[in-house]
Amino acid sequence: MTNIEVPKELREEAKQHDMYLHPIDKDTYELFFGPQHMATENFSIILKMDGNRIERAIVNPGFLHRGFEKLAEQRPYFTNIALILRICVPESDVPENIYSMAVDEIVGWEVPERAQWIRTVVLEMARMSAWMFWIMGFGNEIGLYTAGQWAAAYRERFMRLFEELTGGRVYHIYTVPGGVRRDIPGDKWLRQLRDTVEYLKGKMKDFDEILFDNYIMFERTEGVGVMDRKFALKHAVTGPNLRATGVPYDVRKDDPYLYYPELEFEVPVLKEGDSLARVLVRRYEMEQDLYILEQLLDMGPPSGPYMVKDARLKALPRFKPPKGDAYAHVESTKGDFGVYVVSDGTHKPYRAHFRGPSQSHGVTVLEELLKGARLADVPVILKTLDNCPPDIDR
Amino acid sequence: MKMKSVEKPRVRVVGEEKVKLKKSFVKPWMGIKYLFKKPVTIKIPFEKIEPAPKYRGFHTLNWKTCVGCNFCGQICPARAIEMTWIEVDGKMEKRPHPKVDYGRCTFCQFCVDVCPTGALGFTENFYLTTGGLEEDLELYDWVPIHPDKVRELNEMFGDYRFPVERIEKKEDGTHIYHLRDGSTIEFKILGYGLRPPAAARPKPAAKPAAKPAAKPAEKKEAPKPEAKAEKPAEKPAEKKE
Amino acid sequence: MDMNEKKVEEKVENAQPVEETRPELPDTKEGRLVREIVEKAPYAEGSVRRERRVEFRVPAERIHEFLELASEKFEMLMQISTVDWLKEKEFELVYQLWSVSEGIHAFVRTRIPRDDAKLPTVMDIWPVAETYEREAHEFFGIIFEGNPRLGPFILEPREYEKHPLRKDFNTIGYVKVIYGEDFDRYDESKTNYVI
Amino acid sequence: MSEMKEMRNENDGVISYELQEFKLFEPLFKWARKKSLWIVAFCTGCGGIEMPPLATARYDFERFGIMPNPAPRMGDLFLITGYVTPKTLKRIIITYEMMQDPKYILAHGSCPINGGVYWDSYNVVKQLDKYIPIDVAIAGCMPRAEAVMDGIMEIMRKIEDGTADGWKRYRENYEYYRKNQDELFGEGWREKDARRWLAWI
Repeated sequence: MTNIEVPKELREEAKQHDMYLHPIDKDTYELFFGPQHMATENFSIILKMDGNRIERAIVNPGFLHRGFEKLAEQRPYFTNIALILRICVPESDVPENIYSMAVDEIVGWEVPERAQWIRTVVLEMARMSAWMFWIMGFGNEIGLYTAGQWAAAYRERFMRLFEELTGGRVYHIYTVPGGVRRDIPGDKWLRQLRDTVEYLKGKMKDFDEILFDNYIMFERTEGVGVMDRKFALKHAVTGPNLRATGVPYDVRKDDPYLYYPELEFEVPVLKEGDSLARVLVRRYEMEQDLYILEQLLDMGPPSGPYMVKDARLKALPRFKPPKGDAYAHVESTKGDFGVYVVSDGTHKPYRAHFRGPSQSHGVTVLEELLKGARLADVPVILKTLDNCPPDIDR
Repeated sequence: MKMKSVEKPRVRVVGEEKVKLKKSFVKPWMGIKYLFKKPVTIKIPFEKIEPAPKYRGFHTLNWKTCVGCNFCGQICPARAIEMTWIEVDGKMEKRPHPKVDYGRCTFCQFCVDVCPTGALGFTENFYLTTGGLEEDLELYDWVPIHPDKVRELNEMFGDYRFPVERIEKKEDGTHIYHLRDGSTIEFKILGYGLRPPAAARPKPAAKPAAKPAAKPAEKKEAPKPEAKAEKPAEKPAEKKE
Repeated sequence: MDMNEKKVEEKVENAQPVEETRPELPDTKEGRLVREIVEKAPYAEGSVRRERRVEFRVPAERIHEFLELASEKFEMLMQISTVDWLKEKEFELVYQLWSVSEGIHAFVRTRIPRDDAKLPTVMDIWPVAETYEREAHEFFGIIFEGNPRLGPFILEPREYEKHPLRKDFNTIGYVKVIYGEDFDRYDESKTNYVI
Repeated sequence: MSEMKEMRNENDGVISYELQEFKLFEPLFKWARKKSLWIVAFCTGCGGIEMPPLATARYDFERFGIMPNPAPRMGDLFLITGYVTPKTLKRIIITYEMMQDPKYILAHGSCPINGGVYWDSYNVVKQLDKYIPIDVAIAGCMPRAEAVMDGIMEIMRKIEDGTADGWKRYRENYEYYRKNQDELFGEGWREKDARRWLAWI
């Protein structure tokens, strides 16, 4: 069905169009990486190759663009929760939470303690499940499938906990402005969470053995995709990628939100800035997240309501916050995830602009890091940057 | 947001000495011990796992208590819900009922949260698998049925499938739901929208007040996209309650 | 939207005394930072929003100069948010800056007319601005002079020409044109909705 | 839809898909097709996140001989895992046409059926079955992994029945699908766009 003879003039035109040239007589050639590729997940990179080296990479996003920001302007405030969480699929609680935090700030709501506690737990659980997802992707890219198989199975434990808490498996639609939608289902759930945390703590050693201590992992990542501190700051690199270059910036530490000021944890920092450092920083943060969850469980959920009391909430579709704007951000596993919400006093947000960490990681940083890299390093760099295409497209 | 002040630094920055690892040839072999562990696989056709209690699945609707206020339709992010005028056994229901389109629904269940009488609910059912033809896809658009019936079917079959097997449509708008246990629910869809449909207007003698307003209102509704068309429509619902 | 104008004016009035009589700024790290920057750049109005949030208003023609100055304190450019104030016929650009050393988030606001939306690029200060500017150009049609890669980025050329995030872009009308009138498979009049 | 039916009637009995010589072995072929569904590894939306649990230890669809495979030429099953933007749809159509017959499509969730939560988005295709044929659709947003498994079982059942005929429909009504595709992307999009990605076009 696709046997279309290419006319000569089209070939001529293609030659003039240097981006899509396929010359055979030269050493350089074009390679299309994605969107139909396991590592890129709906994201395409046009690689200009010279033999096995990449001369230049051009990122071509947009396969997931749904126009969230336009759609958010067309829906009421609460309804938007069901929409915007699709921006970041592996940890869908992050967009929910930042949006809710921004709206809370505009309205001036004091979120009840219990809701804050639940939100913190949900965010940490989301981080853990996203780490598991990342291990799976990363393990598969460097050929260590066993770790990926384990991680995907452990992630299911968190999925189950989420299901019981929120009623949804991947899309939880749980955090709303003013609190959360449901209360904790009971002590049994807390016990299950503690069991899961204990279980995963035991499994961290196995992950170390099979993936993070692995000779193969070191060989594949050491010295690949190096960036320095200055480059990282200029390119707005955040999250573990920034901490791997020696900048101890963590939103939970520097702009604390929810329950984080009361929690104790360590922020890992390495100086090398290569893929290995990024992997090791992530590994350490995983342990810290389990530690945070343990602390939260030790504190126990504070008593009180889980939703703010406000007469305006009776007419939910027509809930109108006052005029104003707010920026809220949290630390996701990928980096600093933020949102800027502008309210003009009507029942729909005037503008909600999301700042996904991959907007910088996935475009300019990736293009720079891929220069001079080998073809086999592309998945490694993509996965250690933890690029998430929906952040870019939205 | 309430910001608690931090008296002492609870967050520490740790460097290489804690984070760095040493590469090893030997350690990866330790994974072999997993060969002797029990697999985590759920062997799906033979085994099954229950969805969590209160998993957000398909809707149910108690037709008796539904007041047709359209709150569900308003909160729906996908506009999957539309109010439907229904005739059961030759008698028109007094208020319209929501019709849910699973080609739109995102299963957020905000509609259930805002339902003032609790008529709209949800079950844990989540299986709905059909072919891709137009007539198969009609199953995705239904007026939810009574929760007790769904629960009965769940107990009977022990799985979480969609309670309706086939929807039979007739020329005059009669819909027949063929449920999984062989029983049928028959009703007639008269029209859509908040106002009673034109065809059925002579019938409801119970609503003389709405009669004169109905015809012009329907015409007005189309060009007006927003608030103005809504407000007059909502008020009668509240009064009824 | 006139209400909003009033609000802006109020804010400006609030901000001006701050500028003249310095003690109005709170004696916190935020206040000190704002004072330091406003001393160097007297054309900007600075104010403290709350803990760890500060705000600057800068005229569009001096935005590059100001951002260059601010980049000493604010190392990272997190985002360039564009707000389309249709009734005022203006685009508001909010440069979201983050200071890693101080832990302060700054909104740098500037307004440009809607029909002649041009700004100098800040790629030379923060290379990452390239992405943000491409995005703002694509969705709003703002031209950043000096950015070489403006053009279709996320969208395809057909949507790119429409600049879909502008407020005067009629989404539902466009959807009906592109995907057919029958995009409601079970098509009925559904006008009584909030959405 | 009516056009489609007319076309089908015209073509009835004209195209035959089974080789007459091997008619006897047809049940064997069906069984073999059913038991070795290779998936084209092209995750097109949010649903891609349920693929890893399905492919790995927890649900493990390799038990049924299902395997993700990057090469479309070897693929049998195309999973449309969620909403489809026009930019992706172009790639999907090209990939789908590259696959060998017989080929099957499983559409996940609300979005391919009627637009889902993106019903008013300017960049999401509303009804996928206008552009490529769907064999099995499953409800959910997102569908649970078990529901996807159920959809795959349904495809297997349909292959055995011989009712999984999306690829036949695509051949018979190629004009109809081609017309819709051209309406969406503009005439000559294959020559203009696809030649960039595929050197041999």
